[in-house]
Amino acid sequence: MPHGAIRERPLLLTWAVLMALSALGAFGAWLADGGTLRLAGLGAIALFTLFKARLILANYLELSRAPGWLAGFSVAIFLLLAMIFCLIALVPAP
Amino acid sequence: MKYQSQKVAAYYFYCAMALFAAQVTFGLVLGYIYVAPNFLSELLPFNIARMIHTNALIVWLLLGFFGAAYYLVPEESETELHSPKLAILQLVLLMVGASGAVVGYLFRVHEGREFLEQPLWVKLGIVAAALIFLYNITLTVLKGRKTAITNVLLLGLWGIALFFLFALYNPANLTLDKIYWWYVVHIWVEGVWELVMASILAFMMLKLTGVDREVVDKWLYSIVALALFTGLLGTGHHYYWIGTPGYWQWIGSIFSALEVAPFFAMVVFTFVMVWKGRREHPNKAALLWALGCSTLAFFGAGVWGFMHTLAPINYYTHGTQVTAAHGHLAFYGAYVCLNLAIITYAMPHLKNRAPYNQVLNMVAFWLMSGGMAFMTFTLTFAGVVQTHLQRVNGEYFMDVQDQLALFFWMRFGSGVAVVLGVLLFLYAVLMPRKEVVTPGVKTETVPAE
Amino acid sequence: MSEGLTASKARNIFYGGSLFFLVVFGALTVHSHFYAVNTSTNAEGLTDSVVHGKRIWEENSCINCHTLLGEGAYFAPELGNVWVRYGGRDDPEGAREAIKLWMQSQPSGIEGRRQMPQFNLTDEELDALADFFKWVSEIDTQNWPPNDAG
Amino acid sequence: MGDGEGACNEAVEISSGWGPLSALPGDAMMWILIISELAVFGAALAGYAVSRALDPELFSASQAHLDPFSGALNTAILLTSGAFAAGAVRQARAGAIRTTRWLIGIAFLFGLAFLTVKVGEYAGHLADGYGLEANTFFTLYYLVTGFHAAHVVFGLMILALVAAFASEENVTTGCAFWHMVDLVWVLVFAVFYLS
Repeated sequence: MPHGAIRERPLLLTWAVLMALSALGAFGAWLADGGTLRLAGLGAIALFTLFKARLILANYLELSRAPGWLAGFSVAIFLLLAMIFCLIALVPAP
Repeated sequence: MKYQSQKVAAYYFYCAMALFAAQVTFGLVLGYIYVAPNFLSELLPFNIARMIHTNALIVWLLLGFFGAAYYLVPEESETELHSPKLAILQLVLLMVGASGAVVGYLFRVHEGREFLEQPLWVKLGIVAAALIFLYNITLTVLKGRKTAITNVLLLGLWGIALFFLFALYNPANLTLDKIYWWYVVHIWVEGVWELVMASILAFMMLKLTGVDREVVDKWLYSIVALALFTGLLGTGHHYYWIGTPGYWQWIGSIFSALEVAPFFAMVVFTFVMVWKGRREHPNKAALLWALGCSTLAFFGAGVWGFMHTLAPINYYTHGTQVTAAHGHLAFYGAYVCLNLAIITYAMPHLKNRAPYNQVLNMVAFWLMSGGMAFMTFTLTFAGVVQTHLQRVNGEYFMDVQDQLALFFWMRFGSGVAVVLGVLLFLYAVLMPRKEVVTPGVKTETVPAE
Repeated sequence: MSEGLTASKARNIFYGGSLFFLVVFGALTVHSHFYAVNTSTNAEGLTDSVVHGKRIWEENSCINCHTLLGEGAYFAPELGNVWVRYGGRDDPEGAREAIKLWMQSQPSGIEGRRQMPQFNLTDEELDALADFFKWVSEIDTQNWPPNDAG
Repeated sequence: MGDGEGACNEAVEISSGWGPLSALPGDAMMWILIISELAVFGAALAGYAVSRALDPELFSASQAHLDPFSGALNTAILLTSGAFAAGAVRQARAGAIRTTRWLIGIAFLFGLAFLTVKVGEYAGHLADGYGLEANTFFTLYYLVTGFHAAHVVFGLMILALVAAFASEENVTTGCAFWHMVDLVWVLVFAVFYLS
């Protein structure tokens, strides 16, 4: 990471949160593998993935400067993830 | 017309319109054979007439593109053509090849791949003509002003020539034959021709609406980017059932579903430009054709293409009248309307008189487009019924065809309307009422072109 | 300076993006080419007679009435599976004879029926054409067409 | 291009020329590419979900052959690479060309690491006999991740290009493509490896 300037800090923070969300996603996958908490696990994966996508869009791609577009992309990704994970939840692997 | 050498475009447009008339005439004959199968069955069998129908279409559209390029490149580049003589030589070559091919077909001289039936000498003639054209146009562009329109147009025209080279490669293995055959057919009509289409439309929007060039350029690049980003891998929708790997069903379905995007963008582009435009251009007919072009291309190529492009659907509809429906409206909307638009726009300039007789031309538009739309509907219904009877119920082809007779009668009727529309168009463009011309008056009505 | 370059950047992204898709398409074509040669078609069965049959198919412009693997005109039946439809899998000789007989008896001349021209092919040419149909019917077409009707 | 009429017009007019796309940071044309790519990958992932619903047994059995650790590792690698690329954009904006180039270089190396891991995974699957045509799951897996990997390769070339011609605009545009590759991977990872 570049050092010194203040504006760099959100970037470092973004990165750290992204890493944390990835780890949490792996935890979600572990939950989704089992029986009782399967739905919670799937929901967690979808939710953390949506957060990650939003972080990348807002901070890496700098859409925080274009809130309308950020909202549009977020909705599209939300709908996609909702569709995929609902299908996965509805049709469990035997 | 600002540059003398633009005049060569007129000869291209005349030849294009002559072939257009031939194309629809043979189309009408084919439509009649569908309902009266014994008609001319010895003298002009269906396969021969169809070769002339499809080949004449391709050649006249290309002639129209060449003419459009010779018309708009000098104006865009702000310089005379490199060599009008070469342009004439190229036209002669193409017309000798085209008429030679047609006469040859009537005497059963041809090769055998669909749309590429031209004998080898004609193919080589086409290559030679293409080389002359590219040489001529490229040098013109290089010596003059470079614009986004000429840039995209040139790329499209180079692409047409390069991908035509695959027409010369005919492997003995049928699957390979088909793979590379689509390199010509698909990448032409759903790839590089779209570049030509977008650039000609952009030129017309610039002239007809007076919108800033900056804005037009951006639309142009966005549209052609969408066209190639989706269209190249969209070739996959032809690679479902010809002996190619199964993954094409995924690639083809996804990318060709998105092929609607550039056509939709073209609709938005043309309508937004007209809406925003500051200029009241007197050539209303040209504007009508341009708007009709983007709209009908969106329906024919975009919507009707999407209808049967997903692999699980195409599995049942592949090779039925659904394809014929899509093919007719797509070619008409995207490329026939485009050429008629630029011809309608350019002819008054080329003949140096004000664009009048527009009412007849606009009636021709509605007659032709209405006929085409009705033909598309009848063929679509025929195709859906055929799909069910033949592909689902497993009834035999000819039994199914007999049950479709009513649709084929209606299709023939719509064909009559189209031919009448074409005749009216030719009359409106070529035989204007003499008394409207006011000799000696400067007829350049459009400022700042 | 930067704004004047906007158009050239748009052009570069258009070129770059298109080139990327072209390269991907080319790579997939190469894969499909070898798949066709090695997997989906019978390369060893591509005898002189089959090649001759394909040439006859082309010389007579059959594609402008029929379809072959769904491509062509839609005026006459699909022929990619004509071999199967004529029972060639169980009785190759019977199917061959039936195809030849059909070709020889055209045109039917029946009023109101679509007419197929008489192509005056020799016996050897008819055999080659039948060999071509047999070879095409063995291409792995991902189970297309859905049924024997074609 | 860019000469002739382009150069003599006001910047204001040009920025308005992109319509709603003008609001996006960076190059509008790149955003058209990004949106197209998201549509393509979105459609492919949706297709995956439908196919999986039609044959959950096959998908679950095949999915067991993927190594979630490699996927997670690659996620971390790519996101880190993205962070360096984002840093490069900020440095370029501040006019620090040298730092910009260093950061792009590091992002580039992480990209190479991603490809190394990915190729290792492919080699493993192929050695186990799971190729492109093995079954629907693996066809989709190879198509989606392979197409993504092709973007990584293409993105690396773009990074190299914008490091060489490191104007603020170029860096922003090039890194936008790289972030799109990041974003797509996050979705691909969740669908193929985690669920």
